[in-house]
Amino acid sequence: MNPATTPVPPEDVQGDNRWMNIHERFLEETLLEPEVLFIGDSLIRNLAHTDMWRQHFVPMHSLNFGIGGDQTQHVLWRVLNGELEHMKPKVVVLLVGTNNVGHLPEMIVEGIREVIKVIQSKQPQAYLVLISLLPRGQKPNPLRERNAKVNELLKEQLVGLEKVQVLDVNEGIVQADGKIDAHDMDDYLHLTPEGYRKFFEPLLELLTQLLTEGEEEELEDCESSGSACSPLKTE
Amino acid sequence: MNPATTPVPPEDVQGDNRWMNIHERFLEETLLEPEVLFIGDSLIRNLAHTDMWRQHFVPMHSLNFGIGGDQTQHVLWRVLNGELEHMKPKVVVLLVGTNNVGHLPEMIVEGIREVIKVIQSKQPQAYLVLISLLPRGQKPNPLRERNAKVNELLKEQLVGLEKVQVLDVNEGIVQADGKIDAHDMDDYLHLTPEGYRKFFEPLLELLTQLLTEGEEEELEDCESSGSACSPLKTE
Amino acid sequence: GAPTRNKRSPAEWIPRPPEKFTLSGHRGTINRVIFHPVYTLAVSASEDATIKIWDFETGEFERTLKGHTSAVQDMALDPAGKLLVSCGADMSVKLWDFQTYECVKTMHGHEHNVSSVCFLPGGDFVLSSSRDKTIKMWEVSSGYCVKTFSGHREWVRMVRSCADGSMIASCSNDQTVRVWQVQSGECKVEMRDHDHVVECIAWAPDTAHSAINEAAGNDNKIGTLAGPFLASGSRDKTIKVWDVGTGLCLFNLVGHDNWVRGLAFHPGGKYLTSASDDKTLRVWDLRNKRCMKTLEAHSHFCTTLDFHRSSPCVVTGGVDQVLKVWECR
Amino acid sequence: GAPTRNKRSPAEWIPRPPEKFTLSGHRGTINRVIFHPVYTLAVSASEDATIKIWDFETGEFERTLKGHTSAVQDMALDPAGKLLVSCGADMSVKLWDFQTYECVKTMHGHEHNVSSVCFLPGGDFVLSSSRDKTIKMWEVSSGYCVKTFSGHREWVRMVRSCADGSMIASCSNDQTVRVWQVQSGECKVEMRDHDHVVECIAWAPDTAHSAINEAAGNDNKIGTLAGPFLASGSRDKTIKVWDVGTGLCLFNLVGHDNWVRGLAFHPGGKYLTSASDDKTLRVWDLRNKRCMKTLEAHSHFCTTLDFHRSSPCVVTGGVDQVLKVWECR
Repeated sequence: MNPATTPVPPEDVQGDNRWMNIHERFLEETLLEPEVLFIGDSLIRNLAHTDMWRQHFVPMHSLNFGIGGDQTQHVLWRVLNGELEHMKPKVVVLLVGTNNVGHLPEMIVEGIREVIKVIQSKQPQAYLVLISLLPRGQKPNPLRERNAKVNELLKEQLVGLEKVQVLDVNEGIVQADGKIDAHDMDDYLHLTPEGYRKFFEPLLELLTQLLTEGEEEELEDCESSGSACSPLKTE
Repeated sequence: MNPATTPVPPEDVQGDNRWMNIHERFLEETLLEPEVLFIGDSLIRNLAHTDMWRQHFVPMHSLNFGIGGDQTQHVLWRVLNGELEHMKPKVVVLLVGTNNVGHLPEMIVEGIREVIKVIQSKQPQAYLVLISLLPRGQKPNPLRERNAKVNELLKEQLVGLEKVQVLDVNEGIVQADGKIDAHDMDDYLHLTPEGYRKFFEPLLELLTQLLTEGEEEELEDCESSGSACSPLKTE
Repeated sequence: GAPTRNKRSPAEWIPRPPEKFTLSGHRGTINRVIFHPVYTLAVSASEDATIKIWDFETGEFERTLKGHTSAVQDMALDPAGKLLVSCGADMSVKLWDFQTYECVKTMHGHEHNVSSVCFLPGGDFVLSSSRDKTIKMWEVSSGYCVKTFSGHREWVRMVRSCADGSMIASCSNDQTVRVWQVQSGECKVEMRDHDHVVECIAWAPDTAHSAINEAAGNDNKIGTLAGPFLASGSRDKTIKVWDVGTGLCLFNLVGHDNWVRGLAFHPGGKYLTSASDDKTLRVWDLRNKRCMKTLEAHSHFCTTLDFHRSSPCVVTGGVDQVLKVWECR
Repeated sequence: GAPTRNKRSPAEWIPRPPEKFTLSGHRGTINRVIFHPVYTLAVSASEDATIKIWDFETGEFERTLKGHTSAVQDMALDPAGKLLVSCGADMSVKLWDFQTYECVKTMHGHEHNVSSVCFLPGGDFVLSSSRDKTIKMWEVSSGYCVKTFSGHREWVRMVRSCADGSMIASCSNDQTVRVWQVQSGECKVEMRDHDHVVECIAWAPDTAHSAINEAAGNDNKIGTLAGPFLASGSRDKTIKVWDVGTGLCLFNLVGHDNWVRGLAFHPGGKYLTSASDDKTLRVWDLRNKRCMKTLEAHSHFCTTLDFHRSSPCVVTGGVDQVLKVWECR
């Protein structure tokens, strides 16, 4: 059995029940009618602490269901246990997998695909944006290769899936010399606020595009701000 | 032997050598002549991602040597292995201990005291600000009690130590109903940017005071901005 | 040209920056603000489960009404301003004596979050809308539910009575605006043109009829419409003005950059004001169908507003947990 | 009162906001900016290990000099502007032909970061200061180290020659300013009044002597001092003006809210300009010992500045990796 596809809450190693309490808070927040739901690990959660989030993602009516340290099987448990109820988002943004310690790329991909399957069945109207795993470690290392392999498999396997887009935001994170700059990832795993600003710009553009789809159409119908929108029968 | 006082780098469980590379970056940064050195775990590190850091602590010429997940024995290893060389800070701010999984309060306190001992021997001119451990977990739990016990012991044992101040920033983090608000700690362990703004204000005040000590004196000597500062002999 | 400041009549006064007061005290999003019809008071309902009363002339906080156990969603005052009705996420509708400030009745019946309440003009009946997809009518004296209006396919966001109380209008997550006959309980017309949840509605006062007719006629070469007219604001960022008689959308007001959350007609009838998640309060010139003034009102979503019927005053509320009082000049 | 704008002479022109140009291209903190004595060029040295040349009249980038392997700390041009000397964290001192832009000589000898360099007025000798606590004198023609000045107890931050080349001044982390006889290599005077690292020094031009005497005399009822005079800027946030003859501090200029990082006298002699980690560029009226103008110069620490000897122009650099060119009026 693949542990990456077996829905389960993480063990409460430290004994303060934080993970379950965060999940319970998310359950309450499902009533808040998000247009965009972000779900995943700390790379999703930390975005909520940036000015970029406040300036650009909050006005889009976004909710952030990221939990630090989560692996695919933990997010899978969460989406199966209430975190997708009540709401009807237009877009779901998913990023998870880099924390799957000891799992082979194929296992992680299967885990991500399970999460996608649940999201698609519970939120069939939503467009799913899957962010590729980010590189990690200051210098080349086996985990970078593993994440790259996951990304390669995801692209192959998800191509053609309807309403799913794999978004690779990695361009430029690893520099010409093979290193990751501390300005972008100061612990070589998590993006700094500056890192989000640089590398999440494509996500911002994609979401803006997805959320305003159809609006132009409407503008054509009613070209000026005050035109009539349906022809009236004269009496 | 107490594991909390045995200097050691953490095991590189995930295999990307991040911790050691961060430490190596800090070694380079020791040349940057900080006035204030912050050292500890993620509660120290995350501060560097806030507007509060940029607005208030950067102008003080602060350096941030926080590493996520660090326990006392890891910070101890770092201060013994070069992170306090070259520089001559006026203040060192230390916060570590909440990640010491499975350690008794007495063990953690001993670990913190070891770190203090090294800092004082390598930076005798520096004033040491020890931040008390923060509460954790949404609701009351054993780790909160453990951290409270650590704080109690620290206050007892460090009273009277010269140039050391224990700063408790916990006032108001736990609310009247015993819960921690997600606006302050959205994972019930780490402060949000808003949390830092609320609860680290006393630290900001203390540092401002420590760094400007003696300046008023000087102002008395030279009361206007252009007065002579030493009486000249007339020829 | 536009009338100069000196010549402008009160019917043309509009809210001007900066705000006269910022009123803080709530510990959650402000969901609704309304003016008292008689006293110089504004009343606010919040996610923090409380209702607060403020003097909008002095900026002073007056008191807090506690009783709801979770977010208060909407409130209304009866024509004399003696009775307040409120509703909320605790699924209750509450009546408050506005002289003793005591909760005198709590009405249960909805099966989900109660999103909105209003009085019928006489003050004897209250209407409430809910996430349970229904609208209910309650007798004030007995507290009994005397009628249920069913038809919306999703969460009903707001309910408002027309001036004579013969009709009520509602809007919903199902993207429609509906008008119902109070007497029969039947849906008179379902108006469908918004592309997203319809957040709010407002009946146009009689004073607005000529401006609305002119606005509609400009493009449509039609005769005079008798109305009544209704404005609706939606998450599709537009405001639409509807002729309830024909059930047709007369025109759009486009300009907000985010969800439209609140609407209030200017008592003079020339203007419509709106509150939006783009953080602004806007003033729309109905006759010319254009935004004539944008006020940067709140530091976060601006969720609600009210225009005083007789004083030159607007109040807004927002996710930033404050109310702002705006003077009209 | 102050002279009106029309009557003001070039000797009274001071930098005015906003900046004329913001020059970006460096990928690290700017450690030093200097003007070329002949061409309309500014030269910048950066943490990014490069030196860049810019046309300060057009705002155009001209070229990059690469050769240092880590941060470039300081630079100077010979009086004719034909030879550039630079130094850096790679412990080297480099000479560059400013016509071919090639590095013609690299001088090793310091045992740590080289913090500062300058020419003696003839252009035949170069002085360098280092974190190794020494100052070294190098012969340009041979590249040999011909003298070492020892005495500072810590990192020497800056070295500058007086106008006739008979003396050099230095400042240090040991909180002192020292003046040395070039001929003998002996320390003529050690000036101690700063409470923290002294970051920078500047010799006062002859034109400044009357203003400095007046400033000193106002409080001290003394006769005319012959000078030479020296200004120093420190991490203690103050600027001090010293009489090298007596070794005494004449007065303080207090106002910066953070470390003082750069100093440049106005060629007219009435003003001193300074760069600080409080992000500002300040203009000090020497005669009245007060700050007469504060310019918000950079978005992060402002680390360096230069005042052109003959054009009404100031250039600043900062941790924000940009240079700014300021016109004087």
